[in-house]
Amino acid sequence: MSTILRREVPKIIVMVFGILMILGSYTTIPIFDTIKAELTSWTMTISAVSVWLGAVYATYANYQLYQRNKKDGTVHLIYFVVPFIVFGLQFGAGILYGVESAQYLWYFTNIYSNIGATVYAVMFFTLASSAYRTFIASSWDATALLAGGLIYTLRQIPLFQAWLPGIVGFGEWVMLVPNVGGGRGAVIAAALGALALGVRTLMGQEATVTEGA
Amino acid sequence: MAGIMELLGMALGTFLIFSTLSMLYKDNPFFRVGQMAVLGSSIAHFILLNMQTVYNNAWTPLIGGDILMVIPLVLGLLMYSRLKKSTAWLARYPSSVLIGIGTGVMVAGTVSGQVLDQIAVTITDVLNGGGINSMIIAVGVVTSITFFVFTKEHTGVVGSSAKIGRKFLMISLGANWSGELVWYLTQLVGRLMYVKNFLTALMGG
Amino acid sequence: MSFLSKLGNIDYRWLYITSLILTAIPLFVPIGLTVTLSEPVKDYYAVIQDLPEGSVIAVSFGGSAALLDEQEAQFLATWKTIFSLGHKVLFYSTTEDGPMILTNHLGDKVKPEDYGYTYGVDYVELGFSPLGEPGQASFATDIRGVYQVDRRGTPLDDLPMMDNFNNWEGIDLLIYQYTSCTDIEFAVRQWTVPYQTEVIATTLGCCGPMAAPYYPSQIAGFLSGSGAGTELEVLSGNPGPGAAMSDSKSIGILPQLIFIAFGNIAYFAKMYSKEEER
Amino acid sequence: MIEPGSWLDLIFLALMTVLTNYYLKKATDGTLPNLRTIPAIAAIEEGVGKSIEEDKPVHYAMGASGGQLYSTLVSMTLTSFAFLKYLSTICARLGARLIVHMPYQTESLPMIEAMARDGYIAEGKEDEFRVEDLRYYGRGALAWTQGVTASYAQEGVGLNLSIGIFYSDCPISLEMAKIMGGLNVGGTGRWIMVYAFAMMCDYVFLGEEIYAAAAIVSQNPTMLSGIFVEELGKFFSIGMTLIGVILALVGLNIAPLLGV
Repeated sequence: MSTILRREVPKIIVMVFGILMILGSYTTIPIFDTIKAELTSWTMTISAVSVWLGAVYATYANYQLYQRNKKDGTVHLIYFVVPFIVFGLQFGAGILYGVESAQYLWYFTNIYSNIGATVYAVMFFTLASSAYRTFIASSWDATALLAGGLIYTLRQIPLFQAWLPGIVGFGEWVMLVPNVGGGRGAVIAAALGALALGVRTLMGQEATVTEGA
Repeated sequence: MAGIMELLGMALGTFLIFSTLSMLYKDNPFFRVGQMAVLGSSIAHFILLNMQTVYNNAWTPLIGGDILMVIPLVLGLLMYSRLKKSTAWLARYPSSVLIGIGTGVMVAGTVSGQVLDQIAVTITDVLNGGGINSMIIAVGVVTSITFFVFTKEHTGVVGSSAKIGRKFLMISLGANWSGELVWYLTQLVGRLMYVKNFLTALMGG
Repeated sequence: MSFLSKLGNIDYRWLYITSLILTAIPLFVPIGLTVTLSEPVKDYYAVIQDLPEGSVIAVSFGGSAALLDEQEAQFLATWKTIFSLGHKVLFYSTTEDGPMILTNHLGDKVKPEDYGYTYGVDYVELGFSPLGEPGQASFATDIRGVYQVDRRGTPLDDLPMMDNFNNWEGIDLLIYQYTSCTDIEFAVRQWTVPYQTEVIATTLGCCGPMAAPYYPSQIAGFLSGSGAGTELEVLSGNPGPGAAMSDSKSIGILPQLIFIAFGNIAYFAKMYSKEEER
Repeated sequence: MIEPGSWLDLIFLALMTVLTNYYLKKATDGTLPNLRTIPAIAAIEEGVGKSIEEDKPVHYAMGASGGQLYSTLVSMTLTSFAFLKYLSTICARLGARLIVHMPYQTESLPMIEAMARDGYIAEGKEDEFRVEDLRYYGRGALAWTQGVTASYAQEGVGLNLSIGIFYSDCPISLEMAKIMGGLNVGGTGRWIMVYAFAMMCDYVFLGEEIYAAAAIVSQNPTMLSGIFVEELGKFFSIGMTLIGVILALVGLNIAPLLGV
């Protein structure tokens, strides 16, 4: 009984819900369209209800890290309490004034979206150093990588658009011809991989769905 | 002239920008404090928005008489069963519902959208007078798919095709790198503008 | 190790600091470089221009506050173009940040009312719903199934623009705005393929190569990155934040190019010295 | 009753289902042919060994948004789970510490814990599994990349295995692991981000290779059967493209046969 409830029922759920969605996509029978729309709205709710789970894991990990490091000085106490303070203030502002209030937007703009944007700026540097390391014309493959990267970079930078008038057309060509050829092949291959896994899942044969402690 | 709260916000933002960038030099306490602040902010933001989703998408319809909404609410709550070892297996039920729905949608959309249509577009480009460019694309498509063949060793015709395919893939990877690099550079410019605006405001500009 | 070989082993931090400094300089000393227009941007603009006045445009808005530096120029120039042509607009946000960005844009930077628009008659804002691909599919078939009320809490049936309008049939053009590169497939699979809805897209610079395979057959035009935003500003005659960024990008990229050259010089110097030894 | 233009899709799916069954039977009989080797698979165990030698933890990253269960990327999430289980088994067997950087989608967390724990259970070492090494950072690449970077810096990085749905988060996590001396192994099915893996990883799974590699590491016949099905799909795609292009050159259009 236990195995049926733990392994077989979830398999059946996957199959039934998957097939219902496929029917909703491929048939013109109205009931399946309705079911598809209903199930779609369920996914958002299921996901949203589970949101506190993340806070539980984060709190536990943060507490354990503090316990392990607290002997190394009070700075670890600061690391430990800062997320709680920020969480409390921002969450409180959201609950009291609403997420579109000026109070909430203060936190959102200056912390959340500001750091978000900065993280992308950091990526400029990490991409730069990785290119310095790998954009070496040491083989034909590496030269192709270098060429694709360099030509399209020059195409996007206003300075080179002015200096090298032909670069815009050439850069567009790289993006719309060889890039499309390679990219489209990769997309088809990856889609087939995803499909094979999907079909296997709907047949109740995907190990990762049925296993797990 | 900026108000005191706006100025304070910009000061905090500027501190966080530099604490984040400082990691590129080396790990330091400022980076760590900034990281922890972001952790708290990010979780708070995520929870608030999801609470709003639960309220709008489930709670309001439920009290309005849509009794079916009990099901996703209960399924969502079952996720928490993972926290106790003896009940952890119950979390498989909501996971299975989500995976079933996701897989159904994926399978239905992928066959045409990402396989058949892509082949068809490659063909029609040639048909519609795409000239040499459409032929180059077709060669790229065929050879790059060959690169992903696993059941044949990459020797002979398959090997040669895969080798050409690899060049196409590399050009595509390079172009993708470039697209991201320039985007990130834009983000860096945006952050520097933020700092500049803060300095201007600080000086009463 | 020779001097040339050492060029391949410079501490990354030199690359970081020179890039940072050079990017910052033009913010204080602008250069004012010209902009060249690309085909996907011209087509994007032409599609909006060619719509008959009063057409309905749906804007699937997936903006992210953290990515505004990259996309704000595109958004503002697009809103200005649409409003100046008198098309009706139905905004729906697919990201949490979407409504906040739209509040800022429509309430402050590009007010529809300044173009003679009336809320509910000429434009409607539906608020946020986390629409992935299934959500887009639902929206295309039954708007009221996804949104019962607009962002202000008004039932859709009470909005004149929404009269007899509940699915793809009432939409003349979809402007699909997204930041996750593969999401372009959602628009193709759920709008272009089943309903042949005309779709144009706006996205990040990095997503351009991923959108390209669908252009122009399935996506009639697209904007990728702040560069495309700047181009649209120029094309539509609506100057905005894009232009200010151009100079910094031009100068800030130089250290990267120089370091790539260094890496290659060092590699070939090493190769050459090995050949010599033989 | 059937959506117009959907017949070919349905036939395609039906064929895939039949073929999956066929190859499943062959896999169970042990008569499937061999697959070409993917060097990155062997690198995983090598990386765990390196971590133990250096007394540093093994990191597993699924991407800031790598827990998508009800999206079209669900296949990549499931693939990532397969790798997580494989890695946790090796870590439990060899005695390496495993830190898992979880995605923001909280609905995926129960499955992630299950997969990570499974490896330890399989090796009879469940008591060594540490829940505090499952790290959660909230929503967005910002918190995730910062958290992962801080973890690398504070706790060290021996092996960094990154498999799953990656957006603009991996350029930081991979490069930081690299700079801090970690062995980077990874891949994603999202072609747009594969460049980061190609440039920053010591061993890479290029795009679709993650699906094949997941089947190989799972050693599960049902998963292996899928590879052969997708291989046929590739031959079909190559064949259709070649025939279609050749016919197009003489003015014949077979695109309508593909439902377009």
